[in-house]
Amino acid sequence: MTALAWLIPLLPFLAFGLIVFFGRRLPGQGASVAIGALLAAAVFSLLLFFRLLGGAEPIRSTINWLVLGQQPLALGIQVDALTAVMLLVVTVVGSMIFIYSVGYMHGDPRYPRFFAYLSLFAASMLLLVLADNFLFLYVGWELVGLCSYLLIGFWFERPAAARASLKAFITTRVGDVFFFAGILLVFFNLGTLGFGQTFEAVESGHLSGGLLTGIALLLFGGAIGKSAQVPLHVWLPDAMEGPTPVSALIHAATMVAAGVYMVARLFLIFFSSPDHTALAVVAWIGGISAFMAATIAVVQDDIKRVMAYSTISQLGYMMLGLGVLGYTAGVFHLMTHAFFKALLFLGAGSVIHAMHTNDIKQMGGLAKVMPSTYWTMLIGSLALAGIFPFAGFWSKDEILTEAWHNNPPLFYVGLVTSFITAFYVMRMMFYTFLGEPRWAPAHESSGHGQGTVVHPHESPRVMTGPLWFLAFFAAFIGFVGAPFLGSPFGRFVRFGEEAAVPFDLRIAVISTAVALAGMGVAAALYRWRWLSPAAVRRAFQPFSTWAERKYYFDDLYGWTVVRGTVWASRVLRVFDIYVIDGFVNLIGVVFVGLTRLYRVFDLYVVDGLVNLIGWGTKALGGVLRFVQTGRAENYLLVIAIGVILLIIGGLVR
Amino acid sequence: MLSLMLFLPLAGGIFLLFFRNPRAIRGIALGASLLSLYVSIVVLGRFDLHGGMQLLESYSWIPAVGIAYRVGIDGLSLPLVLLTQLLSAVSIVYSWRVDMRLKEYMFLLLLLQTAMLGVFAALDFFLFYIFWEVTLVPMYFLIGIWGGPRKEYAAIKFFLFTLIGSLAMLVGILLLYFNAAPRTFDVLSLIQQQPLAGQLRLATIAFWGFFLSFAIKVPMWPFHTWLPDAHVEAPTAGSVILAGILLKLGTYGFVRYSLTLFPQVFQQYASLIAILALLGIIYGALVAMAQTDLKKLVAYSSVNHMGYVMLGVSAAAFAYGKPDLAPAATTALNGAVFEMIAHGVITGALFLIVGVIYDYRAHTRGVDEFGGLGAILPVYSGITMVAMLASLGLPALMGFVAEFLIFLGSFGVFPGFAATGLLGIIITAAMFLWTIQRIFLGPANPRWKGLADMDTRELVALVPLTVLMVIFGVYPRPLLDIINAAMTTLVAALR
Amino acid sequence: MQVGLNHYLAVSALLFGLGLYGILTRRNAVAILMGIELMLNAANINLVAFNRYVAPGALAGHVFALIIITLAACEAAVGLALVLAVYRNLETIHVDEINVMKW
Amino acid sequence: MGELAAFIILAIVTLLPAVVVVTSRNLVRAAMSLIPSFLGVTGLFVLLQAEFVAGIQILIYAGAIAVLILFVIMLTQGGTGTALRQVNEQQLVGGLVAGALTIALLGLLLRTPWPLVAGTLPRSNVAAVGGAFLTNFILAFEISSLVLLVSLVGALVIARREQ
Repeated sequence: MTALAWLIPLLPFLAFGLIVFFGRRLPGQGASVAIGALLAAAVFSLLLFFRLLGGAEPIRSTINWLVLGQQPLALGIQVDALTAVMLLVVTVVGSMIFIYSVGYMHGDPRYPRFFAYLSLFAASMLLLVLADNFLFLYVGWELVGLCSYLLIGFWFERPAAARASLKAFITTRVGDVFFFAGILLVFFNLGTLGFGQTFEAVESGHLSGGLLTGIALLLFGGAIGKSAQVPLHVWLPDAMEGPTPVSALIHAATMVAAGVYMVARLFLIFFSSPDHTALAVVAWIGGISAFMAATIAVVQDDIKRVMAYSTISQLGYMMLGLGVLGYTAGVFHLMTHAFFKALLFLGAGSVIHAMHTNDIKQMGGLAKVMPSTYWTMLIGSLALAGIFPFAGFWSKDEILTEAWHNNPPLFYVGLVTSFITAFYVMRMMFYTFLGEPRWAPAHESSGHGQGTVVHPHESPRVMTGPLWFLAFFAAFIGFVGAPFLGSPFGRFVRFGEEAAVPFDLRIAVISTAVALAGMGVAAALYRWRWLSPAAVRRAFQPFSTWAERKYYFDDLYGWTVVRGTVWASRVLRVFDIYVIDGFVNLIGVVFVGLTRLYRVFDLYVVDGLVNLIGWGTKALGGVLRFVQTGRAENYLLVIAIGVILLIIGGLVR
Repeated sequence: MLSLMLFLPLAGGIFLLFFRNPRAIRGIALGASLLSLYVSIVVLGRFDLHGGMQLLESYSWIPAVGIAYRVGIDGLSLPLVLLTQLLSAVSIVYSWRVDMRLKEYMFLLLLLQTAMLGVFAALDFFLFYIFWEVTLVPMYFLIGIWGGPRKEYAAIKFFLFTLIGSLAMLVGILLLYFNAAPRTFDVLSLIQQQPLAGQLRLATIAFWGFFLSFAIKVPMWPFHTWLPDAHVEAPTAGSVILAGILLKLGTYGFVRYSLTLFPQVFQQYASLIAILALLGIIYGALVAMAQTDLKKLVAYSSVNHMGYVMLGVSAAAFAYGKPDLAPAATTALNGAVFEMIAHGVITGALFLIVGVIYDYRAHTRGVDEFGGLGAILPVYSGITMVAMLASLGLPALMGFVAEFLIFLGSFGVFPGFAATGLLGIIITAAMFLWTIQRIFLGPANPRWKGLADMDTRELVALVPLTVLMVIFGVYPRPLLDIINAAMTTLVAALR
Repeated sequence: MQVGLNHYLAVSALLFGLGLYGILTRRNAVAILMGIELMLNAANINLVAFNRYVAPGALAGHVFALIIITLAACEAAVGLALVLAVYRNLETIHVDEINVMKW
Repeated sequence: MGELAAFIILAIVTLLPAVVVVTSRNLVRAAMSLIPSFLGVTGLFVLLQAEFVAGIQILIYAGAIAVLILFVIMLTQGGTGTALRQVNEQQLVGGLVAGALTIALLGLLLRTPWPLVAGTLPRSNVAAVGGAFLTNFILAFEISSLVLLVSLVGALVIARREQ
């Protein structure tokens, strides 16, 4: 069985290897290899899922990745309830998206490379989900970040895509640094990276108090980065530059959910921080992100940007769920969201594929032209809004009940957000599918057509197939957690022993009412035109401009971080050249000066001395010359004086 | 066995002097280098993991003064030796198309290879010092003759900088020599008897002497200005070896000599050195970001990476005397040595990559002059992507394992510095990705329309390095066990 | 008062001084020669006096005096020959005018 | 008592002409006064019982050398040029130096305690001197004869007028 678990991440990885080296020559230019690998992984995860459902023990297997000093660092994988669910989500949604992208990416010059990146992404996501220790989690975490970088920047000819991929990687990398710091702190205190040992240490109280909260918050920092929560959410909207299947797979269903999965996986750490401060932080950050992203989504015109902000908002919802001790609620919402958000993205993809534009203001009236896309997206929107039979209703409702019980103010935030969610999703639907077409069909002469010249058509079966598959799940996956069926999901995926909060009809009714109200207002504005959207915008004047300017986060980061680093690097470069190099060259110049000084010193002083002696002797000679008079008697005189001196000398001594 | 490995390249070098036609010269050069590589692999085979210092050879040279030709190898020097062999072979393959004065070029490369192997294998300070100085000469000529426009300035600057350092080291060596009881240069016995353990003042002087020489070589923060100049002007093969191995001489020196011979003094100044290392990390990354010349950018990234190594080493030094920190110190040292190898492989590859674009294709290294090469040179951009991602420490590649271990270790010893070091990761990531973006992404620059992708010569040089990066990234056990055995014994000996 | 050695020494010293004065101040070469002769006589007086008072046993002093006398003769002869030759060549025997040896 | 008087007279006879020799303006008078000085010295020798030496003194000094000097003075315009200044410019200094030297010698000679030995010279000191010459001082005797020969020839060569 464990071999099976190891195979799940390895299969897509092998597919990646194969495609990279033999891309073109593989069947279906690598696509079928990728899809085959992922489908196999899906089958294996189903097998594991049913084994676990049948009450089998969670699988664990480790290898000695490396030995430090005496003690080896054992790293491995584990499959328990949470992992099984995530495996299912990733593989099922993943394969649907793989199949969809065969049609979507048809004819792209770098077609095999796209599937190579997708397989690598699937492999690293599976590794992340299966990890039983911080290191594999972190490795999967970073590799997933890499794949999102590669896939966002897939059409790198477009400078916007290049910048977006860079922005995505750097922002997630900032989050990863906090995550890494958290891991280091754990290793520093416990000397081990495995989750098992960490949980034992937390239970035994060896790791507790402020330190535990610190670790929890640092780890949550990573989650903020990866799941695009408030401070580090700026990269997700720009990530829409990538191809739509990428946005669907990575930026809706799986990768961004990694942050939520990480919080769920390490829930014990968050849970046991003194009086749940960590969980409160998670909840509030989730709440704020949910509300703020929802407000921004309302004013977005690009269909994918709307979806992006909706994802941030829904992720905020999951964090909120987890934060208010709703472990099952959070995970359940994660699963349902994966399905209907992937569906909405793929639908948007097929719309873009047909209309060759993202701007919903240039669409309209597509319902008749693209019926299957319209109906599947309608199901998706209703699920997102949280209307009764659909998946969104059950998971969002559970979160709201948990919030109601544990953190009332957040309940109200949740409620308002669900109202806005319903509003913006319906607004998007009305703009895109209903109302009069704001484009001129191609065959008419485009004399008066005020829209773009385009001929929308329904996407090919290879794209609509997955849409219907996902629509089915978006509709009925909710029942898995339905209370009246004894919430099987709650029993399967739960934290600790106490059961999830019982189903509360009153909250269900309130939330549905709020959702319907939201849709009603949207219909009033866009379908029946009671109010003009411009008037509403003027009414909420200060907030709406904030929302349009995305709460100025981008400009803030642009000014402080980006410009700051570039400025710092330029200053340091100049500093390096002039100061340090200057200093070195200065020493060089000083030494050259010294050598010149020595030459002068040597020339004048030492040489001078020698010449002086020469000159001195000559001068002395000149003086003494006069003594040599040539006259004998002078010499006699000198001799006589000499004798006298000698005598005196002799007498004296 | 070891001496055979040491002097084989030199023998090859001398042998090829007698030939005239370039094909023969290239063949012999490659042959000598590969043969030496083969011998070192045999040495690897013979190497027993927990044997400490092995394959010792000792022939008395100047007995009067206690100098002997002592050579030996252990877990620390073996990986570095293998790295030297690999990079030298790769750079010889890469310089297959050098036509100007090929004979001297190949001779200098082989001489350099012998000198570097000597430094890593020498166990006698005198021999170590000779090899240390000999490494300078060929590199000086490589930069000076085959270099770029400002080659003389760069060559002289490089030479003088390192020379001054090595003079300071000589003072240290002599201090050790004169305080040793039986007056010997033998490193092992010096480590045994710790001659300067008593006098703290002398030990400090000796330590700073060694520090200056190694810090210049590493290069650590204030002494790094020679590196960008040397790299920009050096020929590709020269800068591959300069970055790949010559920088490691400094860090190897720190681990092999400073740490073992002056533990108390090193511990005293460990925090200062850590700060310098951090400066290296953050300063290197930031300045690299502002560079327009690709080679200078990679040079500053080396300053950044060597900053990590020094962070690990200073962490290990700081933990001297505190037994409970021993495991953290071992991890930090493991990380530091692994990073040395990783940096050698990665930056070696990066410089080859720069060479591929610069030497026979675009003849310009301005990062902003490129753009959209991704479409034009797919294979090239693939390999560069892997190398640059490995360099910024992406998991499942070699760089990450090293940085991970360094941070694991140094976080245990001084969390404050390690935390600031983490900041470096973001800046390094930003720097490299921005470079990738400026060169590979964006609209295809028409100017480079006709560029040919990599030819076999470049592929043969680069592919082994890339494969190594991935293998040791996914499963570092084989290399790490060798290093780990050596480091555990070293840290245990330190206590 | 007995005539002692000192008396003779005094006379010879005086004679020697006069001779020296003659040499140092006279311009004429012949006068200088005369001065030299006086000094030699002074020396002889000394020798003979010493012989008489200090070493009467042997006649060393006398022998010496005699040798000095002979040499004085030779010296006078050669000196005067020189003076004649100088006179013939330079038409003057005033010593201060003959400074051919000047530097 | 007579000996002292004789000594004094002889001393005066030696010194006064010497002063004339040294100071006289007239060269011939100087030359002529040279002879009495020599005779005074001969007297002293006689007082010192050195008859042979006295004899030789008269023979060579008074007889030969004085005459020779006169001849040379006569040959070289000596007689006529008496009007010229006979004294050179360093007269004063020369005098002082000569005086100083004399005083120094006197001081030196008179104050040193000579080892006086009482005794008489051999009777006829001519034979003794002759004997001494040919026994103890044979070398000096031969050399002085050689010197005589050389100076004889030299004087002739120098003084000879070339043809």
